[in-house]
Amino acid sequence: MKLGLDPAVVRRARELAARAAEPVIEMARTHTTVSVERAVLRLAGVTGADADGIPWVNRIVDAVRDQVGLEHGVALPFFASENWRSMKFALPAGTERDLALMRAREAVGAGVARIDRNRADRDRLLARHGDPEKPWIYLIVATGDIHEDIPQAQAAAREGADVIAVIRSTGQSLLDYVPEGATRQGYAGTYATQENFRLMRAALDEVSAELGRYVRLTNYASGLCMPEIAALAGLERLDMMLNDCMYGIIFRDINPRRTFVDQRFSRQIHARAGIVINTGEDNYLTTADAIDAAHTVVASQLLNERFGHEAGLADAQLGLGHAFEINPRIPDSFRLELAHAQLVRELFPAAPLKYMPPTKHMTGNIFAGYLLDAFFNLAGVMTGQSIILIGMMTEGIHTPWLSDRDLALENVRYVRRAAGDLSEDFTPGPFIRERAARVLSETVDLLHRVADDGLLDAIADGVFGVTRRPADGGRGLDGVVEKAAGYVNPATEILEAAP
Amino acid sequence: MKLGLDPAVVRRARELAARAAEPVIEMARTHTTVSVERAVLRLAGVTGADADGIPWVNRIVDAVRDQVGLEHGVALPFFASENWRSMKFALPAGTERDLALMRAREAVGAGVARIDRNRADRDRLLARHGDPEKPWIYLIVATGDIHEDIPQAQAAAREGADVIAVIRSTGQSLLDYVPEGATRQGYAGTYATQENFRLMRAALDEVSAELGRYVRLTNYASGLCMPEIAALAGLERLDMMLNDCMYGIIFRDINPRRTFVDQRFSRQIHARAGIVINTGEDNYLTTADAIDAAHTVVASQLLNERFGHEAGLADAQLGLGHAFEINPRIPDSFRLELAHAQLVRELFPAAPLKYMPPTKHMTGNIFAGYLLDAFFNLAGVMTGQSIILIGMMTEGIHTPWLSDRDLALENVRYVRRAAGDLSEDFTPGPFIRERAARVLSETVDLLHRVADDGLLDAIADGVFGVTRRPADGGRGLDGVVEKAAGYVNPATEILEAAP
Amino acid sequence: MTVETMKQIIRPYGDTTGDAMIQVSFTLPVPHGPRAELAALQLAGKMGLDPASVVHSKAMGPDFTFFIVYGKATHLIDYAGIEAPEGREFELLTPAQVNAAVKAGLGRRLVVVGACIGTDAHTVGIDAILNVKGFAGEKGLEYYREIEVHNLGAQVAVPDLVARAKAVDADAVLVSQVVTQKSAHIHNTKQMAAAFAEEYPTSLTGGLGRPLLIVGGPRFDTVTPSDLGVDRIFGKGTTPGEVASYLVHALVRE
Amino acid sequence: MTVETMKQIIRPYGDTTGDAMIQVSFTLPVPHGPRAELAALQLAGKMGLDPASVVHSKAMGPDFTFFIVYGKATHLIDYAGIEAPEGREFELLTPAQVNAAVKAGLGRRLVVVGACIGTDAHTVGIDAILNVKGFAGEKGLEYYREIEVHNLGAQVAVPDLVARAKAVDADAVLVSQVVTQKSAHIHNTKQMAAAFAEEYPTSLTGGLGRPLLIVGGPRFDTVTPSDLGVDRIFGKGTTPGEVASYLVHALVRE
Ligand code: B12
Ligand code: B12
Ligand SMILES: Cc1ncc(COP(=O)(O)O)c(C=O)c1O
Ligand SMILES: Cc1ncc(COP(=O)(O)O)c(C=O)c1O
Repeated sequence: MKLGLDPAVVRRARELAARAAEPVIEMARTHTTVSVERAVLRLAGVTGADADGIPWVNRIVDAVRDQVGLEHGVALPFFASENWRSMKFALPAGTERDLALMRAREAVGAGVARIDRNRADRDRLLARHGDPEKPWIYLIVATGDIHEDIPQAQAAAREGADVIAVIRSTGQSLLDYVPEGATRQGYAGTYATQENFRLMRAALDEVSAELGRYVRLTNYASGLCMPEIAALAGLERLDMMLNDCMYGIIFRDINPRRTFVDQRFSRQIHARAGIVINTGEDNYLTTADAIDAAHTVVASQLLNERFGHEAGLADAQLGLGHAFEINPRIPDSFRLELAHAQLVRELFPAAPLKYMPPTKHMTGNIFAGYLLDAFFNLAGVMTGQSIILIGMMTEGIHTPWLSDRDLALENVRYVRRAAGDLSEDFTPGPFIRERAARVLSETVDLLHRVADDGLLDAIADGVFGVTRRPADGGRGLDGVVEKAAGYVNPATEILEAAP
Repeated sequence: MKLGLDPAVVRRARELAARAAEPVIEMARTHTTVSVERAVLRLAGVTGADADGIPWVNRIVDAVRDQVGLEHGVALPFFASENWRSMKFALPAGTERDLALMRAREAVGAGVARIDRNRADRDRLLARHGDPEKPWIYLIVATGDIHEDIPQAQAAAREGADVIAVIRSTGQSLLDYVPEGATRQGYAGTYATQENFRLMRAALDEVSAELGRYVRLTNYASGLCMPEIAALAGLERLDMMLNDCMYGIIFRDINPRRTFVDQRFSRQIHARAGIVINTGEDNYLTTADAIDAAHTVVASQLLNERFGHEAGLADAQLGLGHAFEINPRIPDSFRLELAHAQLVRELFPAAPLKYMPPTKHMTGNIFAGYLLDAFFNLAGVMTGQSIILIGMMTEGIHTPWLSDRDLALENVRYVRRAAGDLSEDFTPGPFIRERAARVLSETVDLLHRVADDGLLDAIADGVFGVTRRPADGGRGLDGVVEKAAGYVNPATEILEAAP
Repeated sequence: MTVETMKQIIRPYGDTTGDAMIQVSFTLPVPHGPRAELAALQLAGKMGLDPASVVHSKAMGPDFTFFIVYGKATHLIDYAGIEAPEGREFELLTPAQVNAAVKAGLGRRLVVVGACIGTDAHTVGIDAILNVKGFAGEKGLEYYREIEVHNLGAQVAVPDLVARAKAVDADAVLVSQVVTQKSAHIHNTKQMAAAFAEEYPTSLTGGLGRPLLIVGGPRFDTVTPSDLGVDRIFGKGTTPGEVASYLVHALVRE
Repeated sequence: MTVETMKQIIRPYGDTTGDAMIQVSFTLPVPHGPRAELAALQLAGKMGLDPASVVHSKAMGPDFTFFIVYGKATHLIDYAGIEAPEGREFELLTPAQVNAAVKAGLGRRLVVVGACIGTDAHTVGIDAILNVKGFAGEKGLEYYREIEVHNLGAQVAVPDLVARAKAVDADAVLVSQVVTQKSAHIHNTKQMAAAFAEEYPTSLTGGLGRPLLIVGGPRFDTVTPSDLGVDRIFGKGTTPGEVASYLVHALVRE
């Protein structure tokens, strides 16, 4: 604890975050969404798609919604149906209801059991192959073609990556369904599908064994299908997932209510699966200024923490995101970055923080880019970050090439080797300490306002990422349904039961 | 004083250095060399060359040596001669001697007065244009053609260089004469000539006025003509000179006695001219290992300091050299560099230390090179170095291109701007403190041995730069002459008189 | 030195006039080794580097090798033959001048519709042009009293864009494309242009029968407006004032 | 993936097979601006990059501009046609084998003279080959009982080298050249070879009438031994064992 933060101020910040989150949590408890219901079906083992490629889970949920309404959940009508392919559903009652409920619990229980097995498998593989030391090196693969991604991911792992993220195709987050099967046609990323998850996890298991080091796999539980993708991640043993309480609202114009309901359910699954979530505060700094908006990052992290805890995530699963995005032309930019990064480190000592490299101020000058990435790597090791996403010198130009990634890894390897323990010699002076204290106090002020005005209003006001998102705007609101009295969700039942 | 060095050990190191230097100083006092004598003539205003390009000073000294012997100095025979172009010389006696002595003192006095005027001019220009803040950025120009060098030097100054060094043509250090005139035909560097000095200083004066920042000029008072080049530097208002008590011995196989005599005289001139010398310890680490030989650097710095002080140099003129040359594959290499750099900084708090970039471990990988140079720049600012030679990403390939220099300056500018005051947050921990203490104690041990065995024997043993140089080997020994009782050198007289 | 720059024929400059030295890096899909180096030199040779030197090569896994090559370019550049691209084809106006011109010329507000189309969600660029906040110290088009801005935001489908443009009777449609992987920006822009052509079959050109089509983004430097079927491309560093001035030039003064 | 590498025709690889993308940087001696960018693109075009994009350009003073360009190389590399350069033309021997071969084959110690010639003072490379300490874990030639080494050090004039080689009746002369600016290494080596040719006018080749001439240094990759008039070139990373083995191959086994 190098910054000498005032514990009373820190406590106050957490109280305010809890107060701001409370009404939204209440809303999330009392509502469901089409994607939550589809996720329940996926956990219950419903897979595949119709001839047009529309997943059965979508067909079913839409039919239930039309014929029964979703306010009771999809589970009872679905499990009451003798032949769901007929797409005729009704709400069961009496013993029929009891039977359906039993079946539903059994089927979903089997899915959750598979998630539990995956978690145990992960623990076993970690024990066998070894868990890499922190900071973990996190690398992105984004060819759009799962069969090009695989060798690139394996190559990256061999070169030292501890975590592989497969970026999604642009636009997937706005699809209200999860595509099926292995895919080879994404734009600037590869579709997140159950089959792609499976293929990549298998490829990384292979390379983990080869390297004697467990290589983690990450994808995005984000966008309109956040709950379903979380379920698929649990079922296919992904290890981390990008999952934020507000990213979809701000950066994808997804409806706020939809997002808050979806994120709660998805986090309950992540909690059970032992998946580390990665939040998206780094993104704020791509639209807002990294100095002016530093406190919005911290405020959002406290909110993400609160929502995460409420959904059952342990501190060790809270990969809170932040980023090295201060304009490099600003005097003392590096020391300001150290102040921000150290502040986050000290506020969340047990969280596996995810630290993002410069993107906004990366230009076509690849040499300047390589340099800035090196200082990012240095800030990462000096402030003890947990997960370091590796910056690419070509960030301002194109999605990473094979050689960009290789050079980026050489960069981080040098920095870790040469200066890995420099934190031993890092004792923040007054400049850094004062900056950190100031960001913290601005955070408290902001959370105060948010708690008073309500989080939804703050979002509508453009507090986060300088983007205004009214509570009733954006995509997917029509997929939100208030739960009825008899609402049944066997997944939440299991997930909310004492473990 | 962050390392907590033991002052008693530091004192001991200085005592030992003085003891080791003493016999050599005595030798330098009692001997002269052909180049010292030629320097006297240059100070007295003898310029130009014969039809074959042999400088008149060489012709004269050789003739005096043949006809009279050099043990009395060149001044008396020369100023006794009515027409020196006849190249007939004799040792004057009686009133003839008095007359010659008077003329010699007058002529050399005029030369020294010009040096004094230049020093005053420099002070005036520094006051007018402004003296850049430390660390000064030191850049090399090396096209071989003074007329290509000039625009490149001006461009470098405009991009932020505070010091311009014009690298000499390979081989010049072994020439026992200084070429004449403007030259356009060097290999990997441009000849050091009086005219080239003049042209470049004028060009930099021009750009200094344009920039409102005095841009310093550096060259090499090194090699067989060290004293003469020192004189020319004083006469043409160069600001710094590479000048080492042992570099020529180790790296150019110049005879040790010759070097020690020459360096003393050249330093007396530098002292008078207000020129900052730059010593060459960095070079040791190009042949020796930077960790194993760290203490040889410090030992040599203490010797250079002692020799410098004895010759009249103030602390502020002792640009002791050291370098960032630890193998980047070694764990903790950067922290070891910090330990070494901080040690030197604390041992010589008033010296304008010159810190040299990585060269030995620079390869054809220009990205890795750019990265290593950035960490060098960072070590420089973190440990408060005074003069930072800017590393080139293409060090492993070719002499710097225009764009290499430009990119290198962007690199150092970023580091200074982003992390210039990081030393405020740098508090060496046990690892760095222990390493520094260890290097210091090894230095004391080594100086002990050198003081006991004699410096010349230590050099013969390969103590510095792992190169063995016997006291009677190497080039130029035949240019060393023991002074006779009536030896006269009007330059030393003036320079050694109380200022 | 400026005489230098008037020379007809130029070559790259390493550290001496005429040395023609340049740097290249690339990956070849072959295992590291002497044969790979020969392949790299063959490529360098075909690129006209002679002599060329592989200064760095590194295996990236068993099947790829990364190279850094330095060499002398044998090509000459005919600098005299390169015309300075005509600057802007239009005059730069202040916001007041733009407003006055629109008022005088159109007698109503000029209507623009902006969007990131396709799956592109990079709105920072289009927002820089449209939002009041603006870019590089200039206010965006929303700030102009005589311009009516409809900013549809990110990931707008082409049919939605066309419909909206029709609905508000747009004078100009401003589209941003930042993602270029697999030439997404080109495909999306062409698709957009085709949709407008279909929707306004009798139009002559932008402003004559259909809205003016403007596209912008950082990596359109390999194509021309006619390649894409649009009226104008704006690249890196565009400011709102330039766009407003162009709108006046294309829609009002003509 | 290894099927990949057997392909006949290959192209550079950015992030997809066949994308042929490469990176280039260079300086042009022209002022920064749009005209300079066109000149850069002209050069890229002549190098066969199509399309090419200037991703960075920066004024370096009033008369120069630095560029970074990315583009698609239109050239194909005939990888099948590139023969793996024959490895070493000689067998690698251990020091003991070398000693035995010299003893048996010559019946006396093999004499080598080494030097950095011209004004070159970079002795680290030749010392790595000659000094006992050696290089990369291998001992240098001084360590070989049956090799007699005369290391003349730095900045040796060619006439001195020739004289010394004659005086000690050298079997081989080992010369190092590290400075390459203005092709110093090439000039110096040729001059050296010419001097030996003159001194031994009736010699047939290295070992037959004159000492074997060996040159080494990090940047001889653009020339062949016959270009220089020497018998063998050794490049970056050469180890003493390779040189000793070659000496046996060329002087003893033949
Ligand atoms: C900010 C950013 C984001 C933000 C976007 C937030 C937002 N609301 O816009 C977030 C974090 C959400 C994001 C996400 C992604 N991004 Co992004 N992102 C960037 C980044 C860092 C900066 C882009 C930017 O804002 N530039 C500043 C603006 C002002 O510049 P500009 O867009 O060029 O606009 C100017 C001109 O071009 C022109 N202009 C632009 N549009 C228009 C339109 C008109 C009509 C006119 C007249 C002028 C005009 O005027 C503007 C002002 O001068 C770049 C990397 C970089 N350093 O460039 C990557 C980058 C653009 N992203 C990229 C990618 C791939 C993605 C992702 C797919 C995956 C990822 N890497 O995270 C996702 C998904 C996005 C999607 N679906 O489209 C790639 C694109 C690669 C390529 N060439 O195809 C880049 C280059 C990064 C990289 N190297 O991989 N990203
Ligand atoms: C060490 C060094 C010095 C030391 C030399 C000390 C010494 N006693 O050798 C000092 C500090 C004195 C020095 C001075 C200068 N140097 Co210097 N120096 C270097 C440096 C950093 C490393 C060279 C080295 O030792 N490599 C390690 C050895 C083991 O590798 P090697 O020489 O390639 O040798 C191997 C093979 O090539 C081969 N080999 C080599 N010779 C031979 C001979 C035979 C017979 C055989 C079989 C094999 C063989 O086997 C060796 C082992 O594998 C390089 C930069 C770099 N990173 O490469 C610059 C570099 C070589 N120097 C350079 C220059 C210009 C100079 C100076 C002129 C100016 C300056 N920049 O300081 C001066 C003057 C030198 C002179 N008169 O020659 C330039 C040359 C540029 C060019 N391509 O023309 C370089 C590339 C730096 C640069 N980018 O400017 N230098
Ligand atoms: C939380 C989160 N979700 C998702 C994404 C990726 O964007 P998309 O929604 O287009 O997949 C990011 C990108 O950084 C993110 O931080
Ligand atoms: C003290 C000193 N003199 C001279 C030189 C340059 O070498 P040369 O003697 O070849 O000019 C150096 C190089 O670093 C040096 O440190």
